[in-house]
Amino acid sequence: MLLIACPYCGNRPETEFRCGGQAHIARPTDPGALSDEQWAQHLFVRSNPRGVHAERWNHVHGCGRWFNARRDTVSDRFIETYKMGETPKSQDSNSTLSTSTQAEARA
Amino acid sequence: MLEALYRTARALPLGRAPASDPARSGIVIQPAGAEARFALRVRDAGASAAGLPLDGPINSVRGNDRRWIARLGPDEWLIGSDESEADHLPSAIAADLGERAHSIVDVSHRNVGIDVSGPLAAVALNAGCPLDLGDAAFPPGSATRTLLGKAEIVLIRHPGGAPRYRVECWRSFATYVHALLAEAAIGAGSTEQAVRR
Amino acid sequence: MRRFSLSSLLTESLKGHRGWGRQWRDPQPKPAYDVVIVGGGGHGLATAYYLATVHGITNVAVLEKGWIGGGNTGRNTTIIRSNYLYDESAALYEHALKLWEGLSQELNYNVMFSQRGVLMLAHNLHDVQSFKRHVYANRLNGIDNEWLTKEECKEFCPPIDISGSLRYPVLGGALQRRAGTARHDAVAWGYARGADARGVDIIQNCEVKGIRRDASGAAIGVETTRGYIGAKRIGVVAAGHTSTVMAMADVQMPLESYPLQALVSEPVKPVFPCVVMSNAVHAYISQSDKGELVIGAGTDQYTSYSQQGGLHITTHTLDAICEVFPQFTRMRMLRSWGGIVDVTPDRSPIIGKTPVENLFVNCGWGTGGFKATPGSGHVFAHTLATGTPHAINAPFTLDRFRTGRLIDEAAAAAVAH
Amino acid sequence: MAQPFRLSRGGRIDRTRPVRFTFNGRTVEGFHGDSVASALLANGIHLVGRSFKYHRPRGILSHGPDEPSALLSVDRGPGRIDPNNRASVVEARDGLKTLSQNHWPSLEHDIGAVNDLLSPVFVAGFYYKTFMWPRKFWDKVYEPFIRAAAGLGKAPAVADPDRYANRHAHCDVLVVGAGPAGLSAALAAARTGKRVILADEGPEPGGALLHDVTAEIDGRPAAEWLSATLAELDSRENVILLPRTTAFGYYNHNHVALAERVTDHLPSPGTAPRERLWQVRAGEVVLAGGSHERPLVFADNDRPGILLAESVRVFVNRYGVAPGRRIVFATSGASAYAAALDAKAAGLAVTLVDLRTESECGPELARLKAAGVEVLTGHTVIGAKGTKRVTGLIVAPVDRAGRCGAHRVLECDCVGMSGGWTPAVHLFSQSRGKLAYDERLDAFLPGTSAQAERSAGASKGTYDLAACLQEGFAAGAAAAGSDERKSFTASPTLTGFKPVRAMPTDADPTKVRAFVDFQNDVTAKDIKLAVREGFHSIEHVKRYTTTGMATDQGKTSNMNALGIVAGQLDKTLPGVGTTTFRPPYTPVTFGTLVGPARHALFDPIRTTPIHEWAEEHGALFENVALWRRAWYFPKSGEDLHAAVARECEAVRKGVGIFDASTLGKIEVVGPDAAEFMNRIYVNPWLKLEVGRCRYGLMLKEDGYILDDGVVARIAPDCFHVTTTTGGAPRVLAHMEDYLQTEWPDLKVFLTSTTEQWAVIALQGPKARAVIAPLVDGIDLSPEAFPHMAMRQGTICGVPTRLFRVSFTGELGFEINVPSDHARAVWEAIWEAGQQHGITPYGTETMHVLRAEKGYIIIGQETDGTVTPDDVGLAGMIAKAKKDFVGKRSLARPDVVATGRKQLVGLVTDDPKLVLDEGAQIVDDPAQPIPMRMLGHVTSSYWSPNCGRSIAMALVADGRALQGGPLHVTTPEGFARVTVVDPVFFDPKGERIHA
Repeated sequence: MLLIACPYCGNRPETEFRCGGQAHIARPTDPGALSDEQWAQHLFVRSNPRGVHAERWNHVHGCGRWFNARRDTVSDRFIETYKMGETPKSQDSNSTLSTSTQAEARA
Repeated sequence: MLEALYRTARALPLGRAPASDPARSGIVIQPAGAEARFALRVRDAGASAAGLPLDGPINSVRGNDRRWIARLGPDEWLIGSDESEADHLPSAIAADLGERAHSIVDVSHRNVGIDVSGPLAAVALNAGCPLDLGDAAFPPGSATRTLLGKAEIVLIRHPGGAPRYRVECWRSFATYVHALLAEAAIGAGSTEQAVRR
Repeated sequence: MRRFSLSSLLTESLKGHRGWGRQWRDPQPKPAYDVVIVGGGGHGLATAYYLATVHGITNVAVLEKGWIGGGNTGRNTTIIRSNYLYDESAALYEHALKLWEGLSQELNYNVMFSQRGVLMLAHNLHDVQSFKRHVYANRLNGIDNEWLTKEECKEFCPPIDISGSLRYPVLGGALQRRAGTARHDAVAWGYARGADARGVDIIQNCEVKGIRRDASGAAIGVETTRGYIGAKRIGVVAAGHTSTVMAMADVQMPLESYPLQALVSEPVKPVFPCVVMSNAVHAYISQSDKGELVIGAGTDQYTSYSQQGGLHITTHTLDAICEVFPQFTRMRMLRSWGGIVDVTPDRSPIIGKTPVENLFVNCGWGTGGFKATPGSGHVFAHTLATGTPHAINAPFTLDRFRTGRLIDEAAAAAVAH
Repeated sequence: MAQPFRLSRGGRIDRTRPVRFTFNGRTVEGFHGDSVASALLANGIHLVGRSFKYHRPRGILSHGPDEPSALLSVDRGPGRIDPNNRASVVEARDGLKTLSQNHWPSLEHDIGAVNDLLSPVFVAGFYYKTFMWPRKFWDKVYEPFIRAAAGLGKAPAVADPDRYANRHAHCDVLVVGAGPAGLSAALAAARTGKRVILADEGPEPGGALLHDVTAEIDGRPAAEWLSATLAELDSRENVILLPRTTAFGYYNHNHVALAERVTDHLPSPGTAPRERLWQVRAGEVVLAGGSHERPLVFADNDRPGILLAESVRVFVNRYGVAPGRRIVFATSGASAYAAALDAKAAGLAVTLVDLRTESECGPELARLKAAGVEVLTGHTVIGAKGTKRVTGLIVAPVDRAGRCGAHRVLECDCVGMSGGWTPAVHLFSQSRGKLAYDERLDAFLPGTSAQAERSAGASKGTYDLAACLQEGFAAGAAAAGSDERKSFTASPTLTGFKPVRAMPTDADPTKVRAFVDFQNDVTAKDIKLAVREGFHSIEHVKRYTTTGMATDQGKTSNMNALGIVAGQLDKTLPGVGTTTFRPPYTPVTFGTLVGPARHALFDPIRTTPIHEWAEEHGALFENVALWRRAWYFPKSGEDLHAAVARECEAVRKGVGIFDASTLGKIEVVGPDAAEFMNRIYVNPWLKLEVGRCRYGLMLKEDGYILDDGVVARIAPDCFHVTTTTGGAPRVLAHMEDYLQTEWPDLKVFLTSTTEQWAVIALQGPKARAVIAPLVDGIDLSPEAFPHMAMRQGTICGVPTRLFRVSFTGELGFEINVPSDHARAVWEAIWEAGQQHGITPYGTETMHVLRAEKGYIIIGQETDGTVTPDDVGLAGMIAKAKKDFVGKRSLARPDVVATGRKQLVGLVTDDPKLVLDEGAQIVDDPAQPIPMRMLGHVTSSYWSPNCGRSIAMALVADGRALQGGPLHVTTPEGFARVTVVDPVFFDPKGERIHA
């Protein structure tokens, strides 16, 4: 069970949250203007990276807020969580492979 | 006759069960009586409304047993009060909030309260609640939405030294939550025996 | 290939089993192959096997970054069935099931395919309707699947509690008698041995790091930890790692990779005669030949490449198992593990061409890939050999997400009133 | 004589408290503090089980959780029988019944032992090579035979009367293992005032200190240090000390799972839970789980009476039991000398055989010789004598090249063997830490950490007592954020060993059966065979031979197996790889993991305020999501069919009352509420008047129907939204997601009011007459209160939102009242309705009535792949809206293509035939299989009001097939049907406006 730092409530157990998949996929302002290909891209195609992943979480059994997180999908370590509309502080590129361990991060 | 019924005879799902200590371990579980509750939502709330503070930190509760306000999120509060306040409180809040967009919804009948107290109350709650209920992480005056087993609850720790908690859940989950707490009390009692050998 | 048989086994037993050779070679990669298959799991190895046996294409390499069968092939709960609702899925899984029925003999390797039956329990009226829909559809597709009353369920699988005192009482079930389980590792090894004997190079500890393309954009080979390997055609069969491999050819996939956990109990004497699946409480269970109860459930909620999930998934799975089988609370969990499953938006696989010339993909099997292994390999071999899909995998295109022709078995079983 | 092998003194057992239990029916006497294993040994019982595959006689190998062989069924009373308990960890207590396993007819005489004779055939992986002919025999003959032979004990057959508990806990420092390193760590951490949990799997904390009777710490006996340390920990409020508690799983983000055995050791469990799962979220973890001793691999090393050397020491020192009178220790390292010294001191005859040459030995050699023990250095073990009990050990001198000299048989009744030590890195590995091979210690040690943890003591390869204490203290302090260090003095520990994979032998290697995995009967020969066959990865070897896959998960066997593979391949150990350790460390009961989540606590049973009334009036219930809803109300003698027919007619002819409280409700409030509704639903909302209702339909972004429900506009900025019962949480989440993440600019707030409002549906021509006397403040006349209107007033003095809506096609009201008043209002209506023949009805009748009108049910007519047009609701889509959720997907090529399945009605040729829901539809039943299926029946009922069966179906291009014949599957074959409009009753819809 992950420990997730809700930007509003602090560290909370994963069971209080619902994961909403890849973050920063804005709904097109005019879906009707998109080709089928572009619409399918928006709806279905996901980066699914092995490494740092920006994803959405909802603290559904807590404050109810949606927020974004950057997590390493290899170590499952969270690098950062941030409120909707904010930009992340961490600057690793999305393709970066694993990061420092929790133990190193603590040091 | 019918008017009288409205005022006095709320049929609470747990009845008006007396306090119980199922494991005789000092954990007292008591369904709360009929209360009024409101879900308040407002952005940029300001300092207070109808005398209720809106500037407390998220996950804190202010007030007393007769009138409390728990901030559950950045723009969300759960307000509890004596039933006698039920009629005028929403309008008083609305008046104070003025033009600010907000929502006050009566959820008095949606929510059911269960009070849990006693030295091992936190141990019993931790049978189903995954939060750190230690004094540092969840001091008196804390309040949050969380889980108890497979039910969502709002957990409030009343101000004051003695461990007193209020568990609020939705009406149809009350039987489950109450039963889980009773089961947990049995388990919690034996914990301390085991620890103390 | 040294043939396996009782007589060869007895002969060897007199000689201390010194005569058995390697079941597959450990070759150095050649500079180029007709077909390179990325991923040495069951599906990839089966693909190679059928390329060799059906299409006569033996200049084939299977590249595996670890050890063959070490991914989802060796981590699943080995359930095999074909009682799917939609024609497209039913055809695919039935094709596989028919191949399973002769697989041990075909491969000369006992994969222990055990047709002990898969019973899906109905716990509410919606389940009943949904299962009957399956039963009727299967009948018209020539696939065995029958509706059992709860009493018949109990007779078929005595450990089931049909007393009605359960939180979700058993109302009946759908039984596919030809369904069952197999020995997962043996499937990988059997295909590897069969493919190897026909000239396929199975290259372990060889990780693909890049896909080389020519000026036209067509794929022409792979960069690996053991050097560059040219290929006329490349088939990516990398399960949870498909997105990563396809990204090397700049193809983004409609896939997400999730941890999927499973567990076994300590071995006990035969107590559980079949496979039982329960969607309402969400768990499935069978007993292996060794005597372990094999138990699985759903994925964790977040994508991960860690092959590790949360304890709460395990506890919820066991909650469900012990609700239907309350006598098992004193059994013990012996081992748990996780796989990485690649899931498409409609939870059906993608088998076929990609936007990149000469690059083909077979992925998106989600939580149900093991059962399809022979069929998947068979139709993918056809696709790689001919450049066009087999009739059975033709509907499972990447393009369906654009056109909206989804094949969504799970949505068809959606619960709501 | 009772307990003939009990030593006259020593041990931590309480000789004043005898206990009696049975083993295979025979009474065994021991003392309080005994394990079942020690009590059996005290009585000279060594043969306690049969092995998995060859049914070889097996005894007790170990004193701890790594025991692979001595597995017993334990019977604690009715329903409390469970298999595969390690005799070494079950505490002896009065009344216990223990049974050996995996034999027939008896432990002494086991027919299955014939397998041992066939062992030349039954080698690793033999089953992959045979049992293939004839094909049919696999299911019918071979597999049943294999299954019957496999397995160990018998699964419990009846439900378990014990309860299980769960506890989430948080601490700053979790210490795993209460041996010297763990105790020292806990002490250091506790003194900082941080919250500490110290868990140990044994009944008594202390680890090796419990049997290292000669050790001294800081100048006093180790036992004194132990009791002082425990006293200090016990006195601290900030410390939770958990004996009998195994840390079995190390999950993400320092989530560590512990299994506490609470009552199994007690004579009577009372009401307390049997076991408790501790889910600990720790700031830091100190792993001090010790190490496991390796057996030596030589011929017949599995004979009863052959134990691990340290286990012999434990039985002698901690339990006061002699595992034999004449003990031969066989070793390649120093620690067995300590065991030999203690056995000698206990008055037992001792010989020691060491593979190492004299020059390879340390000070232990001189010490043992000085004690008068014969030591044979430079000797190998060729094999063991005896079958059900070891009677002698065959040894021989061996030179550097591995050549063996003359054999000598050392007669004995017990062997203590030691092939060195393996640190218990299981939890470290589970935490995803990277292991590093240490050649000097011949072990994988914790390398790079992945989580906030550190190891100390033997689990890190530190075997010296003083070093363990120091390392533990430093680890505990550091974990608590302190840099305090402490130095200890202690008697030096005898450490160091020479790694040996299989003992050198001059025997024919094809005949030697030297066991590596004792439980799964995997021999060195099997491992070599696997390597010859090309299984070179250790994972392949494990899977092919099953080594390390038994209930001990390879604790005693893994390093030996790895070493043999490395030797065969001429690789280093890390070159072959090590396996990744997975939870659990030792087996954990399902009950522990389930905790209290059984029966009513498995999933909440949600009921409405009317539930008890329905129960009192004979309702039967169905499960819908977590809810339990009244299904139908049979009168005496009625079945479902009769009851529903009666209920259906009652509604159409008079009035019916139905509990619709489970419908989801959401209060949508804010100045932008109408705009929000416009974006979420396919319908238009801006112009809906206050006090009016509209049936709304919402899609997922993929264009498929998500949910539906009636929505009332309460105020310009307030909507009362209803959803389906099962869809309520989903719809609220869907709305919140869009509101927060896509349209944060909209000023809208959502509040679930599902349970604030109970809903009493009153349906039928007499509905108005029933409520008229009860309602105040609302003009109920059709003109003032038309269909699809909502009014607020009171009913029975209770405030209500009164909806004039209908899911039956009749005049109807849905009376929303605050839940705590619902039953009173319901009963008042019930009373008032008596004169009108009011009839309660359940969900089944609700389904029939709406089907008569062709109304869809989400999840029945729709299934997640259905668009509004598919169910004939395209007309609801607001044409003027540029966008709403799901709109774009409705324009995809395959969504607008012909051939999609469309909602139609079906009537059977035989009006009495009720089709199966889920039945498939074809145009030509004579076509060959596989048939082309056109669709399926979504709803099907006997309609008493139509006097015939009716059905709804989704059929490819079905609307164009109106009037045409189709064929529908039945259990026996096919039934002919005609396609009709799906409105079967009152097609003009006049009744609803009454």
